[in-house]
Amino acid sequence: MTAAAATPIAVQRVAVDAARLPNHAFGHQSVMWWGTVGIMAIEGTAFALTVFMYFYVWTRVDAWPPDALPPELRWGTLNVAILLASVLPNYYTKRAAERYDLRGVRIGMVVCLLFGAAFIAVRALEFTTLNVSWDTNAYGSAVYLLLGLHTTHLVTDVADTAVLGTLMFTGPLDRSRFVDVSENALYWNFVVAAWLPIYAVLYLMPRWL
Amino acid sequence: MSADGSAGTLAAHPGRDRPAYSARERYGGWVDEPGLLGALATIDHKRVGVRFITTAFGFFVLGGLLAGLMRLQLSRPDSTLIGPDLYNQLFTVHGTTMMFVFAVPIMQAMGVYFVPLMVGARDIAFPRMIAYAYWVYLFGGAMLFVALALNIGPDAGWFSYTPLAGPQYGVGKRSDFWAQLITFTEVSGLLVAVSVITTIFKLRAPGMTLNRMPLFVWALLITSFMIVFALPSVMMASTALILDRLVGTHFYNQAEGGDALLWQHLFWFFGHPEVYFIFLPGLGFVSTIVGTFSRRPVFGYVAVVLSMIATGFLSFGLWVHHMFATNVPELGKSFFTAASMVIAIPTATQIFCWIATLWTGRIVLKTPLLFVLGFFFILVLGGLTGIMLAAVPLDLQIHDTFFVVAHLHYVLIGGGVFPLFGAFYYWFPKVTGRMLNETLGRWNFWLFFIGFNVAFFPMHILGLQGMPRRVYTYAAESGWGTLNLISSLGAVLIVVSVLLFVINVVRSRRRGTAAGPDPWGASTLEWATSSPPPPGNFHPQLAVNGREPLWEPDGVSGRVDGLTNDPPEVLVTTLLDASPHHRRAVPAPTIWPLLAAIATTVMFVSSIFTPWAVVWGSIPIAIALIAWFWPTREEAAKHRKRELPA
Amino acid sequence: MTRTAVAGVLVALLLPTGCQRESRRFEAPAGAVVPPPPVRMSELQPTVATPHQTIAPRYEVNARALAEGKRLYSWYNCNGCHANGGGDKGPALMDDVWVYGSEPANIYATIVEGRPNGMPSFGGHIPDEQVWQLAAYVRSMSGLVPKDAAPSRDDAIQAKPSENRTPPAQPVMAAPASSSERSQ
Amino acid sequence: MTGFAGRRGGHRRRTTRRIALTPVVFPMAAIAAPLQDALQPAGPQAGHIHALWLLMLGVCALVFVAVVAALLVALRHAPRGDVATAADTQALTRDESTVRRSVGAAIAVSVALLLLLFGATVVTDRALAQLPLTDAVHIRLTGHQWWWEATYDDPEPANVFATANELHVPVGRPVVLSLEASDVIHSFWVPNLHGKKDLIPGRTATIAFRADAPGVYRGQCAEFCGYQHAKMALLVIAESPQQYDQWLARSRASALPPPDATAQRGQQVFLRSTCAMCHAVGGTPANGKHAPDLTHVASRQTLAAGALRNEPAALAAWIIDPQQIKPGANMPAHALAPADLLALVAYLGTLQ
Repeated sequence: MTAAAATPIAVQRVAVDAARLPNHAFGHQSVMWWGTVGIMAIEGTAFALTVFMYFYVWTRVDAWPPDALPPELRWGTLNVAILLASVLPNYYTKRAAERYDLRGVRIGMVVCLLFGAAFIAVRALEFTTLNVSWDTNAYGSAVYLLLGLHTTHLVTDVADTAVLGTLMFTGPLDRSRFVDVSENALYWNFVVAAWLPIYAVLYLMPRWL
Repeated sequence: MSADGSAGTLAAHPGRDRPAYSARERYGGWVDEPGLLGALATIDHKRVGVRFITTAFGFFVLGGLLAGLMRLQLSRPDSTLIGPDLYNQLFTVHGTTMMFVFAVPIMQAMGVYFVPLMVGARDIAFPRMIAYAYWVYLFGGAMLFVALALNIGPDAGWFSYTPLAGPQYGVGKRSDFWAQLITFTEVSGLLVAVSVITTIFKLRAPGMTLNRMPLFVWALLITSFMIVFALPSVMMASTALILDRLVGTHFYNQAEGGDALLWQHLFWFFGHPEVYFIFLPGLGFVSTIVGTFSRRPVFGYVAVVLSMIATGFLSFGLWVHHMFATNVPELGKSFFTAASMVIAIPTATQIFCWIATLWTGRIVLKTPLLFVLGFFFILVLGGLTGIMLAAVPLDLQIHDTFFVVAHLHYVLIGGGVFPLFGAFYYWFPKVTGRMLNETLGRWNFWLFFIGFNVAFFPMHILGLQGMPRRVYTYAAESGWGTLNLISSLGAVLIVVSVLLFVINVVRSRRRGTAAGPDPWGASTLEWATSSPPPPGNFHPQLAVNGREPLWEPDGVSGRVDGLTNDPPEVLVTTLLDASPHHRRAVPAPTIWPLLAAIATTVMFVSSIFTPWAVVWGSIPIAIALIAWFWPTREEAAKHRKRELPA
Repeated sequence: MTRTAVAGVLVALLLPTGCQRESRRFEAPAGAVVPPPPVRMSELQPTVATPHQTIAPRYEVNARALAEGKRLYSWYNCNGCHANGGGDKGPALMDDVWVYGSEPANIYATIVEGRPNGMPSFGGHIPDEQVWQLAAYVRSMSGLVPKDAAPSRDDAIQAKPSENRTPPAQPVMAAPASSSERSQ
Repeated sequence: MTGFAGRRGGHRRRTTRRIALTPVVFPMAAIAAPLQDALQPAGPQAGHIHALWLLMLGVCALVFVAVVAALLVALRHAPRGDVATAADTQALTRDESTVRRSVGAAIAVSVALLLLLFGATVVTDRALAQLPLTDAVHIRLTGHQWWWEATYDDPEPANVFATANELHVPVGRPVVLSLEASDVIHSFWVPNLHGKKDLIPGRTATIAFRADAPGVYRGQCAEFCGYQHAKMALLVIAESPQQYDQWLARSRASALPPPDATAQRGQQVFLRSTCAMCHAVGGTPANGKHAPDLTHVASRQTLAAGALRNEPAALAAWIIDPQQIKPGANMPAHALAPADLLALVAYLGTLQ
């Protein structure tokens, strides 16, 4: 009654009884999903622009890569393998979350975390086999920017997984936390999806162009 | 009702001598703790929104004062009042402030306050993120002016072209501060955009289908999408710039495969849409005010919406018209000319629709409408000079002259600031519960309108007479003295007018006549709650059944029951037809967004001096974010209590 | 309220560095007002009294002075003999070896008086102000000036990491090396 | 350039304070102020653009008046209401076909006018591209902070020469400038002759124009380039082919030896002080490349890229402390003894 007074126009008819509705939802119905997708759109644009910068530099020089050998394939390619493999535990975790299967989520997140750690380790090696430095020339700068940008996302998402994973073990928990797990899995898919074109640009373009 | 109004006031302005429990009882978890801590921890989109707007307006005044100094210097030839070093900092900080720290943020801030109310939501999506965005923005803007005070004010222009802003010619740390300011405003702007989009898509009142959304909400939706896709461009550009300056990368070094034009492409790919971040919300204000003050729905709702969408898309296709004087291929030029001219059509369409609305309506000539009428006069003129600038040959003559200075102020002040002032007069009663003084309002308008035209119209002629932009002085025999003097006098009028506005706000906040929930007899949902709105906005939330809910006979179809205030819950609806889908508990107020913002600021500012700050600076940020995210036991318990049985 | 607080803190943080690093001194140095002696008409170079040390720091911490020094280094063709600091006909300037002293005043004297084995005397050819700027820049080449004031990379072919990325090299005194040793 | 009177006075005062220069009275020059005005075209390129401008101005003025008129009529026509007036919600359903038709018509007219303007733009673009370039004068123009270096190309290497801040061009002959920048981005703009073209480091741009009327046309850097962006002007002097050829001949020759004792001392001062570190004078050991070539400095109308009129007091003031006149400029202040300064000024005065 007092509450009703806060909306000056008095409304008797009840249009919606929200009490019957659930207090969270998965997928594009959830607000978290839109937040995650928004961030993905922003970062996807950033990746696209960095790739644009890379090719802009390409149009400015005659030889490609300019006074440098193409990056060595092994670590980067290994990372493609690791990332593609990581999609499976990631998918499993997402499904587990949507089943509210806490045990499954715990196992899944630990596995994902291991994959993330492996990827970061290999990424560190990648930086040592680029055959160019950021201050060699504009090509080197673009390579480092592109790889650095992706590494940043990698690290943030692994950290995010770690925190969320810990919460899954320690609590306090309620079901809406499983939505966070499923969004975290979605974001990891984005990191994977972003890596494939970036790998093509960094490792294959210097050999094809 | 008045009791609730005052309860709202209490929540919106803590420290008033009223017992807090009354509000707590009514609004439960929506209410902030009293006192300073509560004020710093608040995530109420209305309190944050008011702060956002006030701060941005403060920067508007500061930026305006810098402009005043510039007009003082230029008011007579061969003036030695201000030297080139200071003058370059003045116009750079003026431009940077107005574009990055005033215009775009204040439009987003209006969205933060009004979008949830206009879509009938009880809260904004991601309220903690909004609080964080505000603090980051505040610290970033403050940093710019602290830098100016310390003679580290950026001095390479708001567009910061390389190589002038680059490592070799941008001596000292000035351009680094510029680049980091961009990063600050980026973070803030992008987070607000995501939050506004989500609010509009998922938190609309039941029954508010997409084609029933108020036009202002459409404007903010489109603007937010443009921000999401345009801001990253300047983010990458400024990152590359600071890397060039700090660690010796070569993005803009033509001798090592980089290119000065790369900067221009990246900057204007963002820079041109940015004009429309400022302009589209302005159009939203105009649609809102025209509708209310001609007592009828705006003519051609669909046409107006489609025009705004078209503007949004086209605005990404004309950045090169800022670069006609560089060697761009001929074909490209005519394409960008065409695009730059075509974008006039959607705007023209809206203007015709508004004139039609006024023509067929019953006009209420109050101050908000006055500012909109001023908008018509100024914006149309600015738009037409815009078409002139779109023509490559003509642009080659007037590009980078005072003609452009005139044009951009006609477009941005006409298209952005006049509607904004109209919106201030229109929504002030909603925010404070009191009306702004009408007489002062009319003085405010006429002084601004006359002062503006006196200040900026002569600049068209100056440009054609050959006066380039960004000159700190000019010789007497150039013959530019008289028009410059006139222009400076006009600037004085503008200053007086803005001063009147400030006085009006200060007086009316305390002594203005009480407004009541709906002083203008308007149609949108924000007028369905008390002025100022209570914490949680709507008790109960309403379901709508039409485009003009408060005008149409059965515009409000009923109320929403079953949402608790403790934990505070919002109703999440579906994307297209806004049918109820689930409840969502919004997080409790917390100090962590502020602490995270402080950590962010420390990192950004330190990274100007050492690249390693990016590494060690991110540790406190991570800690703050974890603390922000980590749920408390009571929260989790409350949520569990509200779960449906599996 | 919060803004002023933050502003206060930042001011406190930056005040020491800000002004000195950023100031641009355009006005003529004090010397110009007092009419100096007529221009010498012979190449003989009287020893100049080394000016007292206190002037030097003013240039060391000032970004524009260092940038000007960098510009003059090539305009006055110092790189003709010293290359980009690696040394060629003249000794290297980016290493830690100092034959005639690493203090600004020493460098000042070297430029103005000239040195045996080919360093010409620029006294009278380069105004005092600019000699100090050059001296400050020469020190920045071996990382002896504050990083936040030292020049960044040029918009040119990359020859060596820029001065603001050069680690400080502790000066050591050394006897003049013969040009043959140097050119290795 | 009569406007310089006051400023010249200023220099005289400063110089008398600085050095015991006995005040000299200079004859007021009878030259008219040089033109710098897009609305007074002096060649085909500026002419085409001016024509486009007139069309645009006409059409846009028309549109502006129409819209504002429509608005005013609407305000007069519509009845007044107040906030209590019941809103006309029928408008949501009512068929407002008349209004829709008139709005549609207005949009159609706007589209038509835009097409007209676009057409005119394309035509003008064509016209600009079709300037005949037979026996064009080729000049390399390099932008520096904050002055213009002009090199007159010639198949005969001996005939190539450099000058600064002043272009001489023959009336009626096309001129092709190839534009480069040595430091930051500048923009070449002489409104009476043509629109802008940017000078961008690492790129070469060209611009072609023709002066059809003799006269002095002033141009100014139009892309912000730092401290002295405001004082980076150049003069384009369009003269009859005969005068132009004479000027060419004079400019190709190197400087004459100093005629008298003062000038000789002045030359010594020039060579032994800082001047020779950056400036060149043809026929002397001075061959600095970082500052304007002074071989024929005395024949130019202005000093310091149009900042000063070229006359002894101004020159003296400039030499002693350029930072008073162009703060931030790259020329350092010179502490010269009065006698040396007078001699130097006298010597430079002989470099016709």
